Amino acid sequence: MTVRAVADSSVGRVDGMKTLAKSEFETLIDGLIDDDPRSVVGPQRRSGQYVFEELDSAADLALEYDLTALSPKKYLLPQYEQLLTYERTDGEYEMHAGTDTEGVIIVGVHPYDLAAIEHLDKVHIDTMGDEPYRKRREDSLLIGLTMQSVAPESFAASMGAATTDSGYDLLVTDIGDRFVVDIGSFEGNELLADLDTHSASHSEVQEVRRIEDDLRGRFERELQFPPEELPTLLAEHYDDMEFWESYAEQCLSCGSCNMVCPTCYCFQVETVRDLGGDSGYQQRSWDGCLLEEFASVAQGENFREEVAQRHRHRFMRKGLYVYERYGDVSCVGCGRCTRHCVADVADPTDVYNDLWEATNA
Amino acid sequence: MSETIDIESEYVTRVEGHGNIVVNVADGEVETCEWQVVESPRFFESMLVGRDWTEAHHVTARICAICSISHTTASLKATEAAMGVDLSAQDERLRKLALYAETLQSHVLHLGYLALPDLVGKQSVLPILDSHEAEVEAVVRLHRLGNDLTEAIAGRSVHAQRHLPGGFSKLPDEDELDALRTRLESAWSDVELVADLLVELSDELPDFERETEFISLTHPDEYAFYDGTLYSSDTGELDVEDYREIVDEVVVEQSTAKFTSHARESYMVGALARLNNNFEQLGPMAKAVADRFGLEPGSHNPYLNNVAQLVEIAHLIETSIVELDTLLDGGLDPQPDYHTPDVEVEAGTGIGAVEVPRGVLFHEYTYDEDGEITDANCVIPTNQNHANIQQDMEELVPTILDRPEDEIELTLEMLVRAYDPCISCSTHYLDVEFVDE
Amino acid sequence: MTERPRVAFFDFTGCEGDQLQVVNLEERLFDLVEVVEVVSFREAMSEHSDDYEIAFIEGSVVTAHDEERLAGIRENADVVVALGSCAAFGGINAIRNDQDFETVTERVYGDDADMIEANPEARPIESVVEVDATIPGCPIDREEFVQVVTGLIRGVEPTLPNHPVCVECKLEENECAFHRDEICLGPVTRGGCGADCVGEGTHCWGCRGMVDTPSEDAYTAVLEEHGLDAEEIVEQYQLYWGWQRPERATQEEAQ
Amino acid sequence: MLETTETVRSEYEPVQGRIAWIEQFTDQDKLYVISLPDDVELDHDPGQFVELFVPGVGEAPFSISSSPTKDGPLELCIRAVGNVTRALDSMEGGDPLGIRGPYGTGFDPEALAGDDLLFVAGGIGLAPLRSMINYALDRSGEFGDLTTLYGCKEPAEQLFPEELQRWDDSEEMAFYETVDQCPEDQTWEGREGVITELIPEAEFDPETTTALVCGPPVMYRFVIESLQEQGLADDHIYLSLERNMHCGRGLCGHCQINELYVCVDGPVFNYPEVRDKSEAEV
Ligand SMILES: Cc1cc2nc3c(=O)[nH]c(=O)nc-3n(C[C@H](O)[C@H](O)[C@H](O)COP(=O)(O)OP(=O)(O)OC[C@H]3O[C@@H](n4cnc5c(N)ncnc54)[C@H](O)[C@@H]3O)c2cc1C
Ligand code: SF4
Ligand code: SF4
Ligand code: SF4
Repeated sequence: MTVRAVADSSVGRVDGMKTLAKSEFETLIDGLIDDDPRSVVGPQRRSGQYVFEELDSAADLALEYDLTALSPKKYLLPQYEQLLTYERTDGEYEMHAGTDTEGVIIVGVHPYDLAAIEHLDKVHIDTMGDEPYRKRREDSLLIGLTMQSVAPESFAASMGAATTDSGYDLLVTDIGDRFVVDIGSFEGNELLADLDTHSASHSEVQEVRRIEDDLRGRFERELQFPPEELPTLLAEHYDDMEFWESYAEQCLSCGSCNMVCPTCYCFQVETVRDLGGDSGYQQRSWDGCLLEEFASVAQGENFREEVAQRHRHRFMRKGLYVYERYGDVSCVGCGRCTRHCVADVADPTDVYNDLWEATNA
Repeated sequence: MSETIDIESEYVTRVEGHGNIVVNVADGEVETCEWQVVESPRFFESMLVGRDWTEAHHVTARICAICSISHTTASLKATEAAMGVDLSAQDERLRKLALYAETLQSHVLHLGYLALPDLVGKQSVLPILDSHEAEVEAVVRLHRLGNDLTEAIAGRSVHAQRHLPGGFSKLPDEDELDALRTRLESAWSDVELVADLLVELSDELPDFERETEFISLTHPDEYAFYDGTLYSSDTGELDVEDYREIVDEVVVEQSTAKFTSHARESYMVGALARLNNNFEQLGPMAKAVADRFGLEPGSHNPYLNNVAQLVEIAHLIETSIVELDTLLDGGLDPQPDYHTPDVEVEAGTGIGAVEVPRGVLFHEYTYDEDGEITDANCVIPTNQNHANIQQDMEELVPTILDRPEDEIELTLEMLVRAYDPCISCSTHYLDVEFVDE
Repeated sequence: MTERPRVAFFDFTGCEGDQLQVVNLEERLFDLVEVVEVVSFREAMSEHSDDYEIAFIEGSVVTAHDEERLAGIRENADVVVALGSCAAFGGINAIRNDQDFETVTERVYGDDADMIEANPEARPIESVVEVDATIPGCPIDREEFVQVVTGLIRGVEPTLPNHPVCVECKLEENECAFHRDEICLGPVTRGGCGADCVGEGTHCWGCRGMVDTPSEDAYTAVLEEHGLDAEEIVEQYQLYWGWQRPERATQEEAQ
Repeated sequence: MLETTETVRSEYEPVQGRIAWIEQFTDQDKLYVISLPDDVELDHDPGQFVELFVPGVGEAPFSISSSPTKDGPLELCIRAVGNVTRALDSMEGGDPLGIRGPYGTGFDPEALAGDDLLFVAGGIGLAPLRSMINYALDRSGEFGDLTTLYGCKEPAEQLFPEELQRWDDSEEMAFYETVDQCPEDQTWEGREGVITELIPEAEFDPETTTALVCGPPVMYRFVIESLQEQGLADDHIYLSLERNMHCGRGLCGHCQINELYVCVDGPVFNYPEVRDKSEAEV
């Protein structure tokens, strides 16, 4: 039942593409809102920013968005989640894993967020096995969207995540008066069954390609070197504490960069007790390696006491540590950390380019 | 009958500290009879000096939690008056509703949690649960209703978050308001339950009268809470601008809270004062409740303040429903999230006068051209009632000397509590001590 | 801790909003008294006993009399919990700590200022007695209170969250105050409130006190970047931290 | 992995175990003997750990102190330092709690087969090593010479006193013990001084010996230096490390040392794996 996209020739990129009228797309989404038991969410405007939120109607979709506050990760690995409930009756404990694992239909996911989810899948399903994540993910549908606007903080093109050909059930590209839809999975194909679609013409496919090519040139920020060089570059600078301290001096240790990152998945677990005393639950919630106590143990030892160590850890984790474990550089270049860092020291392109210059100057 | 009585009650008061009842009777003669307020001063008026116009309401909310919305409201009105800021009709309505909701909460708390146990002869609301479960549940429901309505508008019931000079940072959710309207409608049966019980217990209220002056706001169009001119039952309408002369604050030996006086040695503010001054403007349900107790304008028994609160509870529910209807009719005018109302900062002085649960409250600030406070004055209803409590005690004590000591003690405590001088003073922890000489 | 510990509430100088938050548990207040035995709680009852295990203390210490009373409570209680920001670190009361005390009393009491007995500074209870646990907040969060109470019953020492408000603010997807050209104390304020004030459309005022190790220099730089001058920056810090911040500075110097 | 005969449980769902009995060693340290349901098998390697859940309080990782060579209930030696551990401290025989695991990479008896083993245990660090020590004693034929060095702060902090006595008496293993110092109100006939002082004294052949080390964070650097001075090659040193853990399963991130997750790649590491990582603090 896994709906993650696979490079399957039967739904291959070119001949799998369909076009449909924008109104047909709205019909699809409204139909899902009305009929599907799962909730349907998508990017919407909320005051000065965009957020993924439950949709009342397809008309509320803000497909022109550049970057949402949080990524759709929050539907697969929620900010707060009951991991385990317990209840005591007559001296015996009933302990049950959380059951709130229903999937979600996520509409309008940009390629960099799709890439982030692919990475999370690799960790949580393929490698370590996280049941709650797996259940939600397998029960979810991802309707991707080719970016229409580019956030000034974003550098997804540098990370190879401005466009994608995997990780979605459907991927929608606005070519003016119509959408071209690429089908990424069997479930995605099913969605289109009752709609009025046509096979995309050669010129329509060309138009999608042109939009994608054009998109890659629209990023204001970039990495000055290919991301494959990152792991080596970072490894070389592990002990360059002067460098890390220069950034850490301005860092608030606030953890915002961790919280907004679509590929961060660290968490903490704490007990929430009912007032009655005999029942409660273990709650898991997002945690961040920039926070002071992240690596401290009971008798006071803190293995990353200095801000500089924590700052280094974040960048190393994105560009080196995760790569060593999973073969992925785990930054997709969305730019959220840059946007949300009040002190303006979280921008990966700043840090990585500085390191690059230090090495190659 | 005891020839010698020495009552020294030490207890904590709110707003500005501790209060004691001291009664000393030797050979049947009253030697001392004092309502002492020996407080831990908070110095809010000084704390405000130098603070920014955007913070005054945040700081003054912390004068008292039970009426924090009230302080916030008076504070904002003072700032708005000083800077000439107008409030939209919608925002004014929301301000009123939040104030009504808090007053509802406060009255229910006072009546249900604090006064009721006296009348039932219990120490707290908990044991009453056994004998009067339905009534206590009604009290809790009404209390929660007040809090939920405040929360819906202010963000939080203790120390509002959305109130700002010139408006609100965020609008309430219309569905939530609608649901609250329904709950207000169905609150009548709860009010009835409480009223039935209070009628049944009304004989327990001491029968004591002393003529005094009642001061409150009054408004031509409505039973005044949010706005109005000052009115004295002795001298008629007064100008809010002259509030300093009216409240004529003095520091007295026995008290670190200021005492006030106007036409006579003391005056009373609060639910009973409002009811006496503005009775005709009460809603029909409220009047019906008043009728059940025979409460009419010109009631001079301070113990009836509790009954006046119940009448106001009924009025607040009625009037909140009307305000909600007006608000919801056609929907709220939208405003952006994280709204910061336009305020042009200018130097000036402004007064905010508001009727709050315990009576009329004044905040007055002077701002410099940077919008920083250079001078602040807050006159709190509890302080205005201190002198009246003192006068009541002086007249009451000689008439009850023939009673057992614990009864004198209870009667005096109940008097203090009747005024609801901020929750802490009116609770039961009034350790009245009798020492035989 | 016994099965159903005896609990007392006390108030010092403050607005009593924290005790009110306990009353505002509404129906759950009746659940609370099932799990603890409340022996003293002025806001709701007249019984009082000096025999208790847990003392919840609200408000700051402002007079010599406060100090004495507090010491007495400490002697009676096994566990002393500072309830709310005034008790925990001085809170709003400490705004005046940097004002000249004579001026302070004169402003409020005029010619009669000398009749007033009070300390020149408002202080938290930890400046007088040892404190076992702290529930900060102005007012406290009801749920946090429930967790502390149920924890104490289970022998759990309440741990104060030590992450800044920004963490929860991000989780709630609020729009950052700094993006709206407002000033926010969130980056150096102790979280645990759900960034509620930002969620309600304003910014963090600092009511839960500072995190253990605030990055003060970095934060001051941020404020300067947003156009505040030195005096305005101090004023931001003074709203709730009039006692806490100088105290922290002294402690740091001592180290 | 803890498997019941029922259907597969979520990894985060513990099974209910019960404290069979408790043995108190010091003011702070106790041995908890925990029985699991009949249909549950804990199939562990020495050096692995479990996540122990005290309902209403929380969960924490603890090394399995009993040897897999020994059937019967599971043994954990736990020091009361925080909430979970203090809650345990106030529990009694018969009390229920939750267990999941075993987790992590422990010592690999097969890889160690034939080696002389030198155990270096500081304080509560004896808890994880004890599993391997007893394994080696029970299967002494599989290994070469066995030596155990144990140090604690003061006599009153000694763990497993009876067992230590047996080791001391044992022909099969050399045993050396020290206390940092002996306060005046205690008696101690043995030696005083830090554990590193035992290393030059112990007789072992650096060529054929593998050292297994566990103790407080400050201990590692000194012990390693001392072992190196005795000529032990880096890859002949194994360390069991402690870190903050919230899941025990390579996800929560708290235990990370660079790319390593202590909970899955460790807690037992061959020294070269962590040698160049400054945050490993070894
Ligand atoms: C692999 C491993 C094996 C261990 N084996 C033993 C053992 O055999 N005997 C023993 O006494 N101790 C052992 N410990 C240490 C033990 O886990 C801690 O003492 C325990 O977590 C403290 O929890 P607490 O709730 O009592 O402390 P608190 O101070 O109340 O809580 C500490 C906080 O840090 C978190 N935390 C998570 N992991 C740790 C950690 N490792 N150390 C400290 N805090 C942590 C807790 O979740 C909690 O939030 C081991 C640790 C690890 C990692
Ligand atoms: S880098 Fe920025 S967002 Fe991250 S912790 Fe530091 S100040 Fe906060
Ligand atoms: S590190 Fe920053 S840019 Fe990279 S994926 Fe995370 S939030 Fe986006
Ligand atoms: S609004 Fe305040 S608390 Fe929220 S992220 Fe911004 S600085 Fe932090």
